[in-house]
Amino acid sequence: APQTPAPAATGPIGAPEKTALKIGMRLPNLDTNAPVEIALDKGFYKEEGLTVERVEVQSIREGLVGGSLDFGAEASPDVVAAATAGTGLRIVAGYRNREPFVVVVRPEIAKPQDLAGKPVLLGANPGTIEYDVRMQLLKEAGFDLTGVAVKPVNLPGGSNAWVEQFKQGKLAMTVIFPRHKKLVQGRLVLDVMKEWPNDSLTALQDFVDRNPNTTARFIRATIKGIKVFKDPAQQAYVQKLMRAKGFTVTPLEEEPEVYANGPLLYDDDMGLNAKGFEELLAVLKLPPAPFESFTHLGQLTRAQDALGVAKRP
Amino acid sequence: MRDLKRWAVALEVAALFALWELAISGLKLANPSFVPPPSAIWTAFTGMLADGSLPEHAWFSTQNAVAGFLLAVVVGVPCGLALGSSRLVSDVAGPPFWTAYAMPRIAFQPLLVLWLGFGAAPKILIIFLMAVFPIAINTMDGIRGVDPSLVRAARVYGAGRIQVFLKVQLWAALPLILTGIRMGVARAMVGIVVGEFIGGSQGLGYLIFRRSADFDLASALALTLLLVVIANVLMALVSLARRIAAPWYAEGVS
Amino acid sequence: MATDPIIQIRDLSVRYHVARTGNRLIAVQDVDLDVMEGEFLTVLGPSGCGKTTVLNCVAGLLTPTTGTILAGGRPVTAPGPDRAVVFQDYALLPWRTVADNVRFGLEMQPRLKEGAADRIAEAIRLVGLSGFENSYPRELSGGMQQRAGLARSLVADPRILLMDEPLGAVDALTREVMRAELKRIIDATGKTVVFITHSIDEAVQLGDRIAVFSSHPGTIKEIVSVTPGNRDGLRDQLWKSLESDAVAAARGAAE
Amino acid sequence: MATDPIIQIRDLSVRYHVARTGNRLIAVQDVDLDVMEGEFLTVLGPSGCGKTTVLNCVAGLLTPTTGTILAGGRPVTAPGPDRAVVFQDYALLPWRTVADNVRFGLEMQPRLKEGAADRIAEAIRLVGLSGFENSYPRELSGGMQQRAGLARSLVADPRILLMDEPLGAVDALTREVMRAELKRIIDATGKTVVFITHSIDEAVQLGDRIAVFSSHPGTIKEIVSVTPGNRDGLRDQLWKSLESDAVAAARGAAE
Amino acid sequence: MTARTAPAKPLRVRPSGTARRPWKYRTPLIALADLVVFVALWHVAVVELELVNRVFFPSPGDVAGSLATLISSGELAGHLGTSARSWLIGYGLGAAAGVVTGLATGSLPWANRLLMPLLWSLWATPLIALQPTLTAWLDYGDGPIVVLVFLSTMIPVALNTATGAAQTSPSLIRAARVFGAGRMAVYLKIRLPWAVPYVIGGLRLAVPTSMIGLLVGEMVGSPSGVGSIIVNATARFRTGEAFAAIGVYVVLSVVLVRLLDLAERRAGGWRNHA
Ligand SMILES: Nc1ncnc2c1ncn2[C@@H]1O[C@H](COP(=O)(O)OP(=O)(O)OP(=O)(O)O)[C@@H](O)[C@H]1O
Ligand SMILES: Nc1ncnc2c1ncn2[C@@H]1O[C@H](COP(=O)(O)OP(=O)(O)OP(=O)(O)O)[C@@H](O)[C@H]1O
Ligand SMILES: O=C([O-])O
Ligand SMILES: [Mg+2]
Ligand SMILES: [Mg+2]
Repeated sequence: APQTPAPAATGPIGAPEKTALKIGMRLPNLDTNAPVEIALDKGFYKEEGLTVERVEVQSIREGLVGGSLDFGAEASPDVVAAATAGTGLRIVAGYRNREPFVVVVRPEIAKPQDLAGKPVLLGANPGTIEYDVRMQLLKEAGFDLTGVAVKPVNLPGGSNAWVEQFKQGKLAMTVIFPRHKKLVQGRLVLDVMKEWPNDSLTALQDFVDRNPNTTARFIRATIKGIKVFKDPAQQAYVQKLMRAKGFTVTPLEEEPEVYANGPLLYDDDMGLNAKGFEELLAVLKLPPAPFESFTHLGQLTRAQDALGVAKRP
Repeated sequence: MRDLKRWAVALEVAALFALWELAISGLKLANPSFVPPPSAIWTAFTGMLADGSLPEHAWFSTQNAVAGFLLAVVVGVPCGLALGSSRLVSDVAGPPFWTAYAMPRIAFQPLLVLWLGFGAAPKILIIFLMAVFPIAINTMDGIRGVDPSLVRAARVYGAGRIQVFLKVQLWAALPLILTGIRMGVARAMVGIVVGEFIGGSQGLGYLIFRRSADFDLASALALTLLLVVIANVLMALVSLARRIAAPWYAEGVS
Repeated sequence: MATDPIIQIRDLSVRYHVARTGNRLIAVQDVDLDVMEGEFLTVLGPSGCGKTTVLNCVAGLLTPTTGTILAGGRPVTAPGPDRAVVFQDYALLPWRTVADNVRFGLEMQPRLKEGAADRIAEAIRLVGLSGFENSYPRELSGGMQQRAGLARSLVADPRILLMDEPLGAVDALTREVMRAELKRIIDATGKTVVFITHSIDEAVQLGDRIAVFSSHPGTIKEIVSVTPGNRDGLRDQLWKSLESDAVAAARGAAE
Repeated sequence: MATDPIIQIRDLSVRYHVARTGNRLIAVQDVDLDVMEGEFLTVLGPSGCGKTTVLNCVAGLLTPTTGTILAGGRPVTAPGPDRAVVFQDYALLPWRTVADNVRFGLEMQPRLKEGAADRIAEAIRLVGLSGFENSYPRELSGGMQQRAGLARSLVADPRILLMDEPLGAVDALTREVMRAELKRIIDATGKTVVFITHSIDEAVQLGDRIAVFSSHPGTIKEIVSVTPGNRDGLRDQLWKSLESDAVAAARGAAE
Repeated sequence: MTARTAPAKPLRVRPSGTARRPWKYRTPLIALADLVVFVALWHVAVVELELVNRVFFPSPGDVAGSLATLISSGELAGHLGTSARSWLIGYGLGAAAGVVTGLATGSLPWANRLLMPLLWSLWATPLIALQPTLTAWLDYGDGPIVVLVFLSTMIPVALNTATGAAQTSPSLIRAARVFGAGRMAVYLKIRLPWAVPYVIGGLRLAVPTSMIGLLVGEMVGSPSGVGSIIVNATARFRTGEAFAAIGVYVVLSVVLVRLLDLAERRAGGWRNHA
């Protein structure tokens, strides 16, 4: 159906349309959830006249299309795939804007061949694009697993669980978050940060068109949350808040340089990098899609304008 | 001696936990973060009680479980009655019924999210789906197992089809229906967890996944055990109901 | 008793369709039988000769393949309040007390609503179960259960009592006792009775007339009248008439 | 028969613990009984008087509360190949054919491995079931099933046959036939038999001696010998002896 | 679960004067008609009426096409092989353990008191919640999956077998003892054969539950197996493929249940008159 641009899609942000909102998050860890939790705790959403609930859920796209979620922090390539498939989903703002690829092996693993028959966790199933990307990056980093018969493992739970298993010697190789680098006694065989959009704030195009002010307000409040998260001075506050919300904070993560790995993934304009998408899609061997076909960024611009944050190109 | 028998289960559970504790805390047979000892499970449990999270989540799950279970009884018993008493219904509705029973519910979770979202509705639906089949199947077996001699007697004394059904078949099937309901209670507990697996931010199942994801196995096991305890209490209540509602029926366990 | 027979069976044949084998089985063939009002007719025959089949047709539980049955002059198409049945396995509802089981005999008949309690008490008294009104069937001995079954069949005051080996499941001593009781109770009510048995003694002791069945196909071989004088001779006569059938049934040649 | 008794029961008492009520029940009290080699002893008594309890003690299935039992001069502590039992409900394994059921009677006795096939064929022939070796119990009439049970008990050639109402579950006509057969078969083997029955006729017709039990507590009231001359008088005498107990059992006063 | 006590099916008979010849193929034909109606309704709902979003809910044609692709590419065969191995091991071991546990539980009073509550508790335990713990305990790969299949088979089989063993005719046990059977012989020659129809009933109950156990394991943490097809396909909106994989499980389940039905009819034949 042709989109009729809503009248309030430009200019100063007016009264919110829908005020009770749900945002879906996939990973129950501090780094992913902190901006939203901060915005909730500091009342940034309330200031916008919004009541926000955070929901943990695997099927964010279905939730958005079915109308039980309004926003979701969804894996960017998945949103592109969903947009291309004709679901009406669009990226409305960046969320975690870059992707670290950190892979660690047990000290006794000297060369790729040592992994033959050993459990290896690359955060995805073999045969999936994500798995192949990591294999490709490992190869580029000089640790080529092609032709090595590893035992691929895919474990539920987040990286905290993986690290625990790695530390217990149950995994010979695993992907980890940068913040875990100090936690594990292992050898880093891959440690790069890619300017590939990791999670993006996603919504239905239709929803944004009908709720432009709500969307702009939601993004504005979230940007404020990210700003707090990225402020090193707020570390103690953030960790106390997240602990109270039931998230795990390990003692090592209390070290500022370990903690800093999390906020590092965010940009405080929630902007998007079209080039990063292009590269990501190419690496994932997904059909190329024009940036405009899966984004809907009018409300992001209004929020940025209203806050006066610097807009990256 | 008789008292000893009465407490046998309690003693068994106590002995089991004592051995477990000894093996982990005492003999260090396994890493406690992988196999948490009962003391750690207890600590995790009391911790969750103290911070008030547990009662709130338990309340959410319990409400859904009751709703889904009652729905399963209201739907399952009539379905079983129909399947058991009519050849036609059993021929026509039987195949889809058994196929539905074989459906892997977990594979349809994305669709449930699409249609019902993350609130209570999909959870109630899954609890319903877990509980309804044992109830319906046992009811069906109960109806089919009615002594034909009783049906003949009822007909002789003037009972029509409906009266035979109301005065004989239903009563004769009652013990098995209650057995099915007991099984349904157990499966409803499983349904809580399966349902909350699809997402949300409330409930005991949600808590289990949260704690597992953080590799807090002590808490995850504490919550699982809590569910099992609740299930046993509810099953005991159904058994009690059976003893009251069907005192003529002697359970055939040696 | 110069009136019309209360039960008239004409040309009765019943064939069963055995689902497991797909075969047809002729259970009963060309049975003709009249039973007079107030008569006590015993039916004697070897196992499997079709006695129950005939009784079920009279009760209205089974539709004959061919032939007609009249009860009280009207064709039998279904069970009716004029005919009650006492079953060998008692067929008491296990979830009902004795009194409630007896009540079952009249609760499907609205015309008997009034005075039901009295009728029930009376039937229970008649069979000698007073004091056991609130017992469940499983708490009673076989003989007592059959008394309860009898009370249930009597409570609605049917004209005809159909009894299918009512004493077949109780032990021999109890049977002796029950036989005498049965006779007393039924004489007191004056009902017409069709009484199936395997026991020659029982047939002779209870019956006014005896219908002797034979197998393959199930049909009536002879009908004899019992008089005070011929009882003893009758026993031998009946045994001769049944012996080969009985031996065949016991030896399995007939199965 | 001037030898020692093959079965000696002395001061036998059995008490049951009734789990449901928590009470103890005296089933059998102070029973003394001798059975001679080759004798056919029938045990007669009302339902619940403890006949089965005594038989189970002799079989070694039940341990007496007090008293002793000798079989062949040796104390009974467990079942043994010298004593076989025939059950009222036949107790055939429904998943085995007749021949395999009969084989069951000796497969637990390695010493009888040799010539087993012949023994089985002979036992089946003896009871008149030749031709039915491959039938399943459900395909047989009650009388035939009891023959199979008898063959199973005979196949290992025990000295003592314990029969607990073996004809209690078959119909009256078949019972007549089977009684005669039983007598013939057992006479042919010359075995010692303890035979429980509720039927006065059966007790008199089969027994060399009759042990009459009475209830509350179960104990032996009298032991009478059967001679060709006293058969008829015995029937009346036994009925008088049992009548009050039997009436009580049938009326439920005793339950 | 005094469950599904293989109900005694009485000989089905009726006086032949009152009804037509029974029609042998009636039941399978009705089932086939069911299937046709179902597929037709599904097609109309998705394709003609567009009641559901086809991105999330494929049409029967989409599913058939995806299934053909999965088969011709050999992908299905590979994953099915992995799944079949896990399932066979788990189901086989679960059945064996279930029979042994059930026999003990159904015949020894002390085992009954101790094991019955345990079995019921396991029946009420959400296996999906145990999955992470199992992974931690058992290493990776097929281990946790096999255990999930094992548990979801063992519990219904044990509960059913226990019911059967407990209801073994005491008269048969007495007879066996009279003819010299010891403890072990009573188990092997009496209780086990007696419980066979119940065991089969349990095995039948366990088919869907074990399939679900397999799927839970594969979907939550496995790189291969039919469950992983479902996860990966769902993630990429290849819903036709996901449905095809689900369909494979359902069809296998239904076929296995039917086979056990037939086995039950044969093994339980003696019950008809027993
Ligand atoms: N429902 C049925 N389907 C098929 N055959 C039947 C059915 N009922 C009875 N029969 C057969 O019909 C014949 C007569 O059966 P019926 O029960 O009338 O005999 P009966 O004289 O009452 O025997 P019994 O003395 O053993 O009670 C038998 O061969 C029996 O196997
Ligand atoms: N296992 C048992 N537990 C408790 N009481 C029992 C048990 N077995 C028998 N009794 C009781 O012991 C008494 C004697 O029983 P027994 O079976 O020996 O009598 P019987 O003479 O064989 O009766 P019947 O003629 O009915 O077979 C009865 O009152 C019976 O209820
Ligand atoms: O966890 C389940 O049993 O599905
Ligand atoms: Mg009959
Ligand atoms: Mg007895």
